[in-house]
Amino acid sequence: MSLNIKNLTVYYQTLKGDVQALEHANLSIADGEIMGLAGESGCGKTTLSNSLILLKPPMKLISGTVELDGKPLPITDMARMDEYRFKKVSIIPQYAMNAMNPTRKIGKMIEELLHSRRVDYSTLRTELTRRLELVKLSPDILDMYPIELSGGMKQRMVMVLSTLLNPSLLLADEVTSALDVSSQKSVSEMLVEFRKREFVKSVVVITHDISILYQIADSIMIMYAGQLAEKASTETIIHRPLHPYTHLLISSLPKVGVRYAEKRLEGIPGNPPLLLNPPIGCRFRERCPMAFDKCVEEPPFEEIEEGHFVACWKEPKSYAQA
Amino acid sequence: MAKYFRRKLLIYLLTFIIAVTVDWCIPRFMPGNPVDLIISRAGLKGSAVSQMYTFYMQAFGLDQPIWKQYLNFWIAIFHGDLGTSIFLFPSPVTKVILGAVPYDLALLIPAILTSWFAGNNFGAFAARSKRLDNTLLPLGYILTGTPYMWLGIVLAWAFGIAWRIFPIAGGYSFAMRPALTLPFIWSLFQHWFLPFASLFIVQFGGWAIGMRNLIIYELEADYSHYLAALGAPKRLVRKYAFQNAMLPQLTGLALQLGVIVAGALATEVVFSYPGIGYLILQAIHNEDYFLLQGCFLFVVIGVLLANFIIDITYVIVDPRTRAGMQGGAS
Amino acid sequence: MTKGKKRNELLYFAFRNTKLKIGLGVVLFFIVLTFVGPLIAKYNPTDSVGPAGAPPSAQFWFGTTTFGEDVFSQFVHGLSSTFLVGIVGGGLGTILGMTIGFAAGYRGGNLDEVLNVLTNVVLTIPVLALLVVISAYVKVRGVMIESLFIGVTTWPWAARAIRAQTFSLKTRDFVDLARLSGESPVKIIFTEIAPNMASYLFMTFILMFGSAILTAATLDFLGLGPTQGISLGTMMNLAVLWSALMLGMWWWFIPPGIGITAIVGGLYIMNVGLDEIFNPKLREM
Amino acid sequence: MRKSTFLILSFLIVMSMVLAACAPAAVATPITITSAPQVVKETQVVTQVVPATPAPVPLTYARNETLYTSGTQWGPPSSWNPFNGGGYAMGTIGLVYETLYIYDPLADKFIPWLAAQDMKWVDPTTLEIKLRDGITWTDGTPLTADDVLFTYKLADPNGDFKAGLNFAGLYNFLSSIDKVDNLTVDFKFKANPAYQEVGFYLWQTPIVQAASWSKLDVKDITGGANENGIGSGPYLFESHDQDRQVLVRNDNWWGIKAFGKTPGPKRIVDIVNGSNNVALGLVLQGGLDLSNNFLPGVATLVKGGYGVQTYYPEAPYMLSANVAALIINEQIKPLDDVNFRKAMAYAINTDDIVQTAYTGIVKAADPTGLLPIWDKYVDQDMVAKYGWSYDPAKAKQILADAGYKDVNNDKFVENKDGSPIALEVTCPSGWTDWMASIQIISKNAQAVGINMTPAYPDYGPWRDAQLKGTFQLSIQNESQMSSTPWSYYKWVFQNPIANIATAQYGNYGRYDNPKAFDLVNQLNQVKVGDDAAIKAITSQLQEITLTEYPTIPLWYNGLWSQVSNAVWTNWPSSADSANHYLPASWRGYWNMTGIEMLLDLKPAAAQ
Repeated sequence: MSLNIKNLTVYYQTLKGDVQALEHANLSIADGEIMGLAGESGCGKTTLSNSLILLKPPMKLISGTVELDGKPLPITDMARMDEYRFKKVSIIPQYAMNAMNPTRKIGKMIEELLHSRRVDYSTLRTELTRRLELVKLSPDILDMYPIELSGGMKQRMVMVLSTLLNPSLLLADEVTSALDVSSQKSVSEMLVEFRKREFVKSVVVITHDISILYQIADSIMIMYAGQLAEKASTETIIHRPLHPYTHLLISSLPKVGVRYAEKRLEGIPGNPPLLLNPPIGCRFRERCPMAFDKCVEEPPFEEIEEGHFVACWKEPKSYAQA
Repeated sequence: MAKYFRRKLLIYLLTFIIAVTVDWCIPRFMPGNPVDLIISRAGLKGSAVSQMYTFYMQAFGLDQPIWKQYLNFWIAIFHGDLGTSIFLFPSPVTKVILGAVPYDLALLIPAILTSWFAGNNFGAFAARSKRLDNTLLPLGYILTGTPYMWLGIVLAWAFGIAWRIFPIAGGYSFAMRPALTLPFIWSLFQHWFLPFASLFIVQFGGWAIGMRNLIIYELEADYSHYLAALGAPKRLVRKYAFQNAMLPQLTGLALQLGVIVAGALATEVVFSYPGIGYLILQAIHNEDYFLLQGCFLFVVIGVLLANFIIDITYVIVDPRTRAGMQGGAS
Repeated sequence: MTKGKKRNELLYFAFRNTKLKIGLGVVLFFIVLTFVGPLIAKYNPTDSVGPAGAPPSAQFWFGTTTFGEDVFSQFVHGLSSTFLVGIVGGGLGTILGMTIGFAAGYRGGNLDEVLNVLTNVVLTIPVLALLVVISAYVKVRGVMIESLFIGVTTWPWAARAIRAQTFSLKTRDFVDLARLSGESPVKIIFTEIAPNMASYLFMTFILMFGSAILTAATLDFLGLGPTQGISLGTMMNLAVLWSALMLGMWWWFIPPGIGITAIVGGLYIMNVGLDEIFNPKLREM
Repeated sequence: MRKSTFLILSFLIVMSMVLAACAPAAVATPITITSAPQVVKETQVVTQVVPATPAPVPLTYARNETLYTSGTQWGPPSSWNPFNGGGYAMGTIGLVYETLYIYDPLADKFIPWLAAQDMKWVDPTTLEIKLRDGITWTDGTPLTADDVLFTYKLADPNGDFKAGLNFAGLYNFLSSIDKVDNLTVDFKFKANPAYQEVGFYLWQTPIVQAASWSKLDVKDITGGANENGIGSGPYLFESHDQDRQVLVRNDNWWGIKAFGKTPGPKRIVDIVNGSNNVALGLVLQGGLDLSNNFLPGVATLVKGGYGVQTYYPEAPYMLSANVAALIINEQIKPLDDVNFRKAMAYAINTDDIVQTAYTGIVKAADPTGLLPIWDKYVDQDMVAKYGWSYDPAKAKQILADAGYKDVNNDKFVENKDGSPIALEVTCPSGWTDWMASIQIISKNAQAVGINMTPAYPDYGPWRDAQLKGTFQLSIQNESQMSSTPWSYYKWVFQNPIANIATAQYGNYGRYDNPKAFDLVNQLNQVKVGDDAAIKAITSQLQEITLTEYPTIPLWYNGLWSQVSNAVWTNWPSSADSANHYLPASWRGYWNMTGIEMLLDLKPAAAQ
């Protein structure tokens, strides 16, 4: 197992109280697995990804442990965690367009970054060039400023940079959302290529665009309001979802492969609960057509069949057939 | 980049033209005739009055049609001729000003640069933690709110009168002749220090606050988060944030120049420092519109030049302007 | 989140922001003093009512001037012209800056080009030098005239800032919507754009307010302030002309300077507090 | 990065310091050259006595050889032309250029200076001036009758130069100036010359060197800077900068032999005034020996152990230099009414002005307006009969009797025709003592029912209103101490009144009284020293001023002077044992005994 998350609960501390952004997450990702992480805005996707790499105030770890490659990841210890960042865990942030220092030449920035991580830039230089060519970037851009690059180029540059030290885990947060359709495709294909070439071991692709996941992800995990709802192989999630929310989410897609714009689920009345003071039990309860008494208790995220995890009290099969 | 400079030059040119025009109006639309004032100051009597009146009207070209006077003014400016001072009759205005300018430069350049650098570094330092931010920065706010001349007088009183550490008037010791000797330079320094300090202190506060605010924004910028996520040490993140925050501070410097010059003028008055500020005040009190005109023009040219230098510096340090993407924004 | 909730949240943070509390506290204190001061000050500020140059005492709280005038009375009366300059000068500067900033930012194109050049030109001319020249023309100056001068020479800074904000706001959906529904540009600016940068405009005003006070103080100090009436700046000017500090009459010279420093410093601190309230990113600091 | 920034910064700072260092040095270079001939000449003289190497100009002046003065220059020294009356550098007349006589106002005495003897009228229209023998210009050439002749002819409206200088008025009654011999000049006048005015010019006109000045163009004579001028006096221009001017003693000065006295200070450094506040600071620091600034806290300084001395050890501390009067525009209602002016005179509490606005360092003026030096001309009977003093009740009575009543119950009286009165009394903005004074005046006036408010325009408009006659009420003090009360009455009754040209002083209110004008002319024709005649005429003039109130004299502005005994002693003072000179470095005052003060200055014993 590459990544093993146990009972991870992370809150945001605000002056009004804790925002319960991630509750009791249990999750494993296998070596070489590309896992898609999907859900509405504010469902905790980014919180999950951030807690794995940059857990800092106002985020606060309430409980849980994370293991990477069999060793515990000191996610709360900013200083010790630095050793793992970039080298073991890396991220392609949501804001990749602005992720590079605007006033530094890209190559210079990489050099300074590597130097600060005590990595020798000169030995990596050839590999960097090779990878740039792989993503169809000329090595000349190392002498350019970020502003001279197009959006897609910046995205690919950040991809190369983030994976330069061959991390075990790559968190790719909305890597495609800012791009046009053709760039989206090539960027997502590159992710697969990176895994193939073992630049990265496993990848978490965070998106609200399930169609992308359908193309590249081995498995998909659906989150709702800070709770894990369902995880299964891509095929299973798309065709045989078990959780009512997954079901509604998938069925609301106009058509697989067509871009899914960020919007609230229209088919389900109501809004996701405010996480400042969320309802106890299943957080989807109030909007769930199948909800019943038991849902006031929090459903466990259980493996129903091999590789298929669901957090729902309802008899899975009956729902699937319903 | 060419577009950027074209725009800049256009603005400078326009500013200069407008400033010169305003300047030209100064003696011409003031109540009273400047030539009357010269004659009255020279203490002339009787028939000599009308004689001299005609003479000076011609000398200043005030007997010509307005449009021609305006044209002549432009020609004169390019010959460095700003007329004759009334209050310091018969000194040419240019000569009077050139005598004062070195003192202004000696005061302004170090005060602007040191306060800018020190203030920025201090602001960046204070932005490090909430505790520093809450303990050190209020000082900055108090300093920026302090009127220059008030601080100057307090300093003059404390260091000049009460403790007698520094002299309070003049450009160098009244017992000295200028020479490139150590005691003389020391004397220059002693006389320069308090005016410099009062300018420095007030500006220091302003830059510190500006930097503090900017650096907090920069530390929250995406690139800072990305660097942190990649495990870059705080030092590197801060360095980048600081360097990037310097850019708006550079623009800020250009914007502040006028205010700083104003502060310097007031400070010079307080310390009887023989710069242009003192001349301007005397020119006003003595109705010396030609001198006022000259001082104003000099200040405008100085500020324009400084702005231009800042613009060039900006292009050098900020790749975005060089990349030609920011053309009109500044 | 609805607007009401947002407002509550702002208030919530406002009540917890020490900087805002301190800054506002200081400024309010002086505002109250401006109104209450003349009631508790026992003397006419320009009347000779006591011994010359008396130190602070129970009778003369801030002592007296060389002419036996009550410094406290002068101080509280001076405050009102100081605030007047701030409100009128800073207000006028903000309004001019808004007008030009909105017009340039919203209309764009040639109008923007022209206004931008104008802004930069006025920005480059040293304001104080200009003010000094203008002031020298006017025979008898009052606080209003002074404020007016300050207002019409200090707007460019605000105009630039507001233009940039308008630029970024005008491409937003809600502005597009308003435009599509055929509303007039003026209406769009005042109903759609301005409210969305209200906090920004307010902070701009506060900064202009503070700088107007400082500018006025400098002018007053140089003897180019109001030829009638009293302000904190003219108090300083008189105290210097009569060598108050040199002769040990610190009570005459120190209070007006502290007053200005406290008001302007208070305004600036308040502004940083407001910034933190309106800008969630900064709240964490 | 940080390091290089620091380096650049330090470089820039050092550069700008050097820049500042170079600039004054550059200014000073020509000055070094100008004083060079002097140094050479000095050695020529000195070598005869002691074989010594030429003394280079020291870089630092020894404190015990240097006199620091202040109070004259308000801007960088710019003119060394003695004919630039309002703007020549400190000491140009008196220390560098000299006059035929100097005048001692305290003793009312003309002291022969370049002239060898007292004024000698060989007949009623011929004045003969004999020069001292052995006077040389600083270039070594002798000062002769030719120079005197040349100087006075400069102003001749029919002469070669027609330079309209101060003393051009002389030609109203001068018929010719003749050289009798190398040291004697005869001034020949038409009938009934104005003796008073002639006397006035004799101690005010600087004698310049014919050889060098005759080469000048007329515009350079009146308006040239004359930077390296050749004088005859006890001091030479040495150097100047933005904030100072340095004079060095002329060790070949004729007076050293003639008077047996050498001026004490080797150098005089005159410091340009920044402000009175800075001047006071310098006094407190011990950096000024003679401050002719108006320093408000004089009592504190004199009594507070600062080692500061004034002419009088007690109030009013200062000698009186000029009279500050309320000038009145007689062309407008109700100021054209003598009774209204009279009421104002009684309404004003001059003592309050003296005590409050001046903290007692000035004296209230005599109702005649004649300065204390002219006390002997004051007709005490006249003053007893017509003189006024602060009496608000009487002021009200006068107004009521004259028909000024409060018609509309606004507590202020209206004009006789019922129209409201709103008067404005002005002084320049920033002239704080006067500002305080006119506040008091307005309050006094309001207290008796005259609606008067103070206003403080800038100097220019304020002055303009006087020249154009558009002001209402104002304070003026132009009429200075001089050798003749004629100068005061000339100021009060300036005639013609229709057009007061820029360069003419006085009667801004356009007070029209042919009798007074005639008396002023008669006064001018009285012989210098004929006190009885002066008294007879001024008595009539006093009657006019005391009954007609063309101006209302209020107080005497002081001859501000603060001296320090730390380095130099034997300053003039009112003490019986001391010298009674005018302790002033102002323009026009060195030749009123200021120079004698310098001759008697002694280094402090401790030095």
